[in-house]
Amino acid sequence: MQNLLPFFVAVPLAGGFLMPVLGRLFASRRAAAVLPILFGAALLGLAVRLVLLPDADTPPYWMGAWDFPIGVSLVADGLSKFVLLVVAVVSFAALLFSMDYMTRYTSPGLYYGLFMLMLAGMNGVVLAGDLFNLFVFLEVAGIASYALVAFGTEADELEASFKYLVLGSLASAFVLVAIAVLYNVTGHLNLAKIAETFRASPGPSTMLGAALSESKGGLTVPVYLAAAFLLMGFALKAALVPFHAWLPDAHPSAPAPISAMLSGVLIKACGVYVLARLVFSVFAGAEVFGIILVVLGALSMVTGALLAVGQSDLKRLLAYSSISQVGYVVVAIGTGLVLLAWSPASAALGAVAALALFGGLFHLANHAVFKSLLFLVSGSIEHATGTRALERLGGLGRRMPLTAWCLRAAALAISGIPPFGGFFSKFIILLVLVQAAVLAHWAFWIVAGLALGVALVTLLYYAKVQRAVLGGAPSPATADAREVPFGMALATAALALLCLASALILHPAVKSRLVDPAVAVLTARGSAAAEEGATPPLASDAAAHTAQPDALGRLP
Amino acid sequence: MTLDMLPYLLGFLLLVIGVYAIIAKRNLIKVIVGLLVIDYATNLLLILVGYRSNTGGAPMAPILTPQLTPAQIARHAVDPLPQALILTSIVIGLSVTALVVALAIRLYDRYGTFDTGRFRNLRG
Amino acid sequence: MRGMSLIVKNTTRLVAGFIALFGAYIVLYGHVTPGGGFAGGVIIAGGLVLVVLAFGEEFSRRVISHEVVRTSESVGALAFLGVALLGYLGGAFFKNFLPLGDTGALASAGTLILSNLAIGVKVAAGLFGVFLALALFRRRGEKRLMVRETPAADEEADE
Amino acid sequence: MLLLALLGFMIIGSLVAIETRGLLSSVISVGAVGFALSVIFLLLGAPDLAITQVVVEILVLVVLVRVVITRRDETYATSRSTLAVGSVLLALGILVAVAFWALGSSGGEELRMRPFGSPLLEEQAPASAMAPAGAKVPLAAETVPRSIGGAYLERGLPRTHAANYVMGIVLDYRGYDTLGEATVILVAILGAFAVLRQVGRNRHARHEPDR
Repeated sequence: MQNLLPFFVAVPLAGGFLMPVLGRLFASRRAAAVLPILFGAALLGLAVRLVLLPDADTPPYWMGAWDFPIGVSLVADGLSKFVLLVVAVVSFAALLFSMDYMTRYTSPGLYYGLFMLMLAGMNGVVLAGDLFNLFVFLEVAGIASYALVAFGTEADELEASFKYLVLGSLASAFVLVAIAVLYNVTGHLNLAKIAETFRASPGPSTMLGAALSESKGGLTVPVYLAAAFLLMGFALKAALVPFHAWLPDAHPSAPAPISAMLSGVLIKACGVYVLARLVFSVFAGAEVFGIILVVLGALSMVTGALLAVGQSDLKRLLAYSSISQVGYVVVAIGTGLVLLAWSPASAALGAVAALALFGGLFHLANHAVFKSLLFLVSGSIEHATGTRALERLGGLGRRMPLTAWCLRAAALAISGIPPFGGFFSKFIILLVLVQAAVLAHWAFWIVAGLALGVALVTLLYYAKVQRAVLGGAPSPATADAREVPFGMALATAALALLCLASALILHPAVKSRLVDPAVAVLTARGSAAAEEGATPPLASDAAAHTAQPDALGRLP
Repeated sequence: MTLDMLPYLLGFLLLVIGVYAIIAKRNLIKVIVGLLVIDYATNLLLILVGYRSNTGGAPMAPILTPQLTPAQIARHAVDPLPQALILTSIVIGLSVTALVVALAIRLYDRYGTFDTGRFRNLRG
Repeated sequence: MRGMSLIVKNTTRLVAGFIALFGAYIVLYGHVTPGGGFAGGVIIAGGLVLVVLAFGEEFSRRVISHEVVRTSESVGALAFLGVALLGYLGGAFFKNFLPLGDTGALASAGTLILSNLAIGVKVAAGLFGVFLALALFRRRGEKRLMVRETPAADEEADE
Repeated sequence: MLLLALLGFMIIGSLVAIETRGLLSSVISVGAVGFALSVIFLLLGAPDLAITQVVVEILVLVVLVRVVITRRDETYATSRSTLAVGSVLLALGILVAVAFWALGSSGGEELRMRPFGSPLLEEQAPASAMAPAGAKVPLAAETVPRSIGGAYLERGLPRTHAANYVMGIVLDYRGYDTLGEATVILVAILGAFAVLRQVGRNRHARHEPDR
């Protein structure tokens, strides 16, 4: 069995290297999309194949055949497989959509080249088993996205891109500082090895260190310093609220398929995913990080939703809504971490924690699908009418029936209306918060209340969007709107179906293949770190124990 | 606090100065200067972290020359790994600088100034 | 952009060759002495920049076109990926599949020299290309004059 | 001592670069800071980096000076509101204060910040602590350095035959990182080309964008 992992980086990289050269050979702009779409399909196939393989068949891949711990490795455990699949699905849809949509812009070769390189960067981040390697691919994805945001070269697009670039570089610098500190303290860059060093450490001897690390795990003050820099860096990348300033400018400025990629997967693969990986697997699941994540997530949830209500630009509204929805994911993951850290006190908490992580990851996947769909639909609308100002739209329900149905599906899913996947993930998160409040700490009541309130506000502003865009009489802008070309229609329709089908994740056969391994990776790490062997394994841990040796790149 | 931590702390100070420039300055060129300073600060921290003093001699670079034996290198040379990381980091910094300068001159082209305060502000 | 004075041109004529030669040396001996593909590539790019500054834009257009720059950039990247892929045939990506040879000799350390060469070409071409794009960027005279362009002109407008 | 003087020069130079009135003097000051950094590299046993830093700095300076002298701008003095700047700086100041304190309080912990000049590289650990179960026994039999930097120094030469250890790491052990680095250059160049296109949008599409 050949190891599939390197191809996740090599395939898009080859595409990215080739496209700028080959791009100008194609006769028309639509033809330039053929090669990238083929590469995207290949990646999708690879991702499906990887998810279907059992963990034992996907050992870490050591670049250059150097061994642990001096080489650089690619690692795929349940969590990274899950994220890889989400990335592959969304990017394939975005590429399909680009074929017709990007005829509005010049230089398709540059566009597809940058797109493929951004994809390579994201896959590289998701698979990285080495901290510095993670940083390098973070930069690849980041720089490609800065350039793509400014791809239209209009003045405000350039300005948004500049802001995004400056804050993104600041985030990268924080990550690099953390790498310097961690290397000095542990002597390693391999994530698994760093985690191992933390777990083996006898713990701090200074006063503050002891106070900070009540929850064991042997972290000391310099480690917390590094963790603070890492948290700031990746919170900037994930646009959690005090660090969100760039997102509402950058995401709407990009071409629609790129907005879909940025909001749909980039902030998750380069932000939320890495945060989860770091706090659970590397920093030994200390509860203080869980509390920080819950607070940041709740802030994002509320601020994003409140700011979204007042927006009149469709894409800008969607961008604020992204902040809010990612807040849900982060709240769920943080809650899972806190409960896991407390779970030795009560076994029930362990089960709730696993459910919280499941809800968080489920919502992550759902949000990737419906938010990228919403951005693509906004692109369709802009393509057909030339505007995305809500007050200038209207009456599109009859003019563009397919696009209208896609918009309805996505809006209902993100507002949490029952048959759609979005309902279940939000419901699970709410349920978990209530359970946490009952079982663990009253403060979760506040978070639960906020989550419920935000869900209602979300329902409200998406109802507003649907009425403004679809209802009413056609405006001057929409009077001669026609349905979009085939490629765009196909991409949006496929994602709309996925919105509906994502509820299938709850089906045991799918859940056990797709999400359970991902949850197991997180719970296994957290609980092992919180209390080594002292508690009986959680119900969901059975799978985790088989997966554990491979997780994060330790050799069997 | 001991004196042997002082270089690290000066490195952190440089980082804060760069962050200050990014936040406080509205002129694009000054912001780019801030980014450069941040790059210097991170590279500086990395090289400081890998330094090993060589008792009774100048610091030894991890490069084998005819005067040295591999064993001497292993015992006295400075850490080569942070140097490898910095090499990559310098390149990344240069790439980011190239892109940011491209954005800045394009913005100047549009507005005739480097001052973000005079730009037509983004909504919100 | 016009060229500079005769003195500058003559000095550049003398120096540019040496700069390029020094850059090539740094690239080739990267695995033995300080330097390497990246530093050498930047030096070569610096030499080219000097030529452009001294002789002006038209000269550089004649000697090295943007096509050459962009193609050699991509070729350098593909060559580096190719070295990695050849390693894959030998067992793993980035596997050092060539004989390691005697430490300190030019032909030593296996694939390192090939990787250095690929990176040198790539960096020299890439940075020179960026310099050309940045330094010779022309302001739009009239913003709205560009509105009615033919598609063919759009296609190639990216320089 | 020389190092501290250079660090002080870097800090003062950066402050001058940020606060000085003219853009050209700002760019030149930051260039001076970069050259000081390359001297520090040389001083700390990193000639590769010194060379690279110098050539990169020259290139950056040439580009920045060209950008600045060909464009008139009198707005260098403007700053943002004091309150926002102050609060962010306060937060960062607290972080650095904690850093000062945290780095200084080195007890007998294993996970402490190693003092400048004696990194983890100098400490040894049992060979079993470094190698995974069932792996080949390293060359140095019983103990190995506790950091991978030390492992590269001990084992790098026999395994790569590169006299320059740094290049051995960059191109061999961590060749994959270097592929990423090469990709970053390509991305930035494509990005710069994309941003500098004279015409970004295709104006004869069905509708004018309304902005």
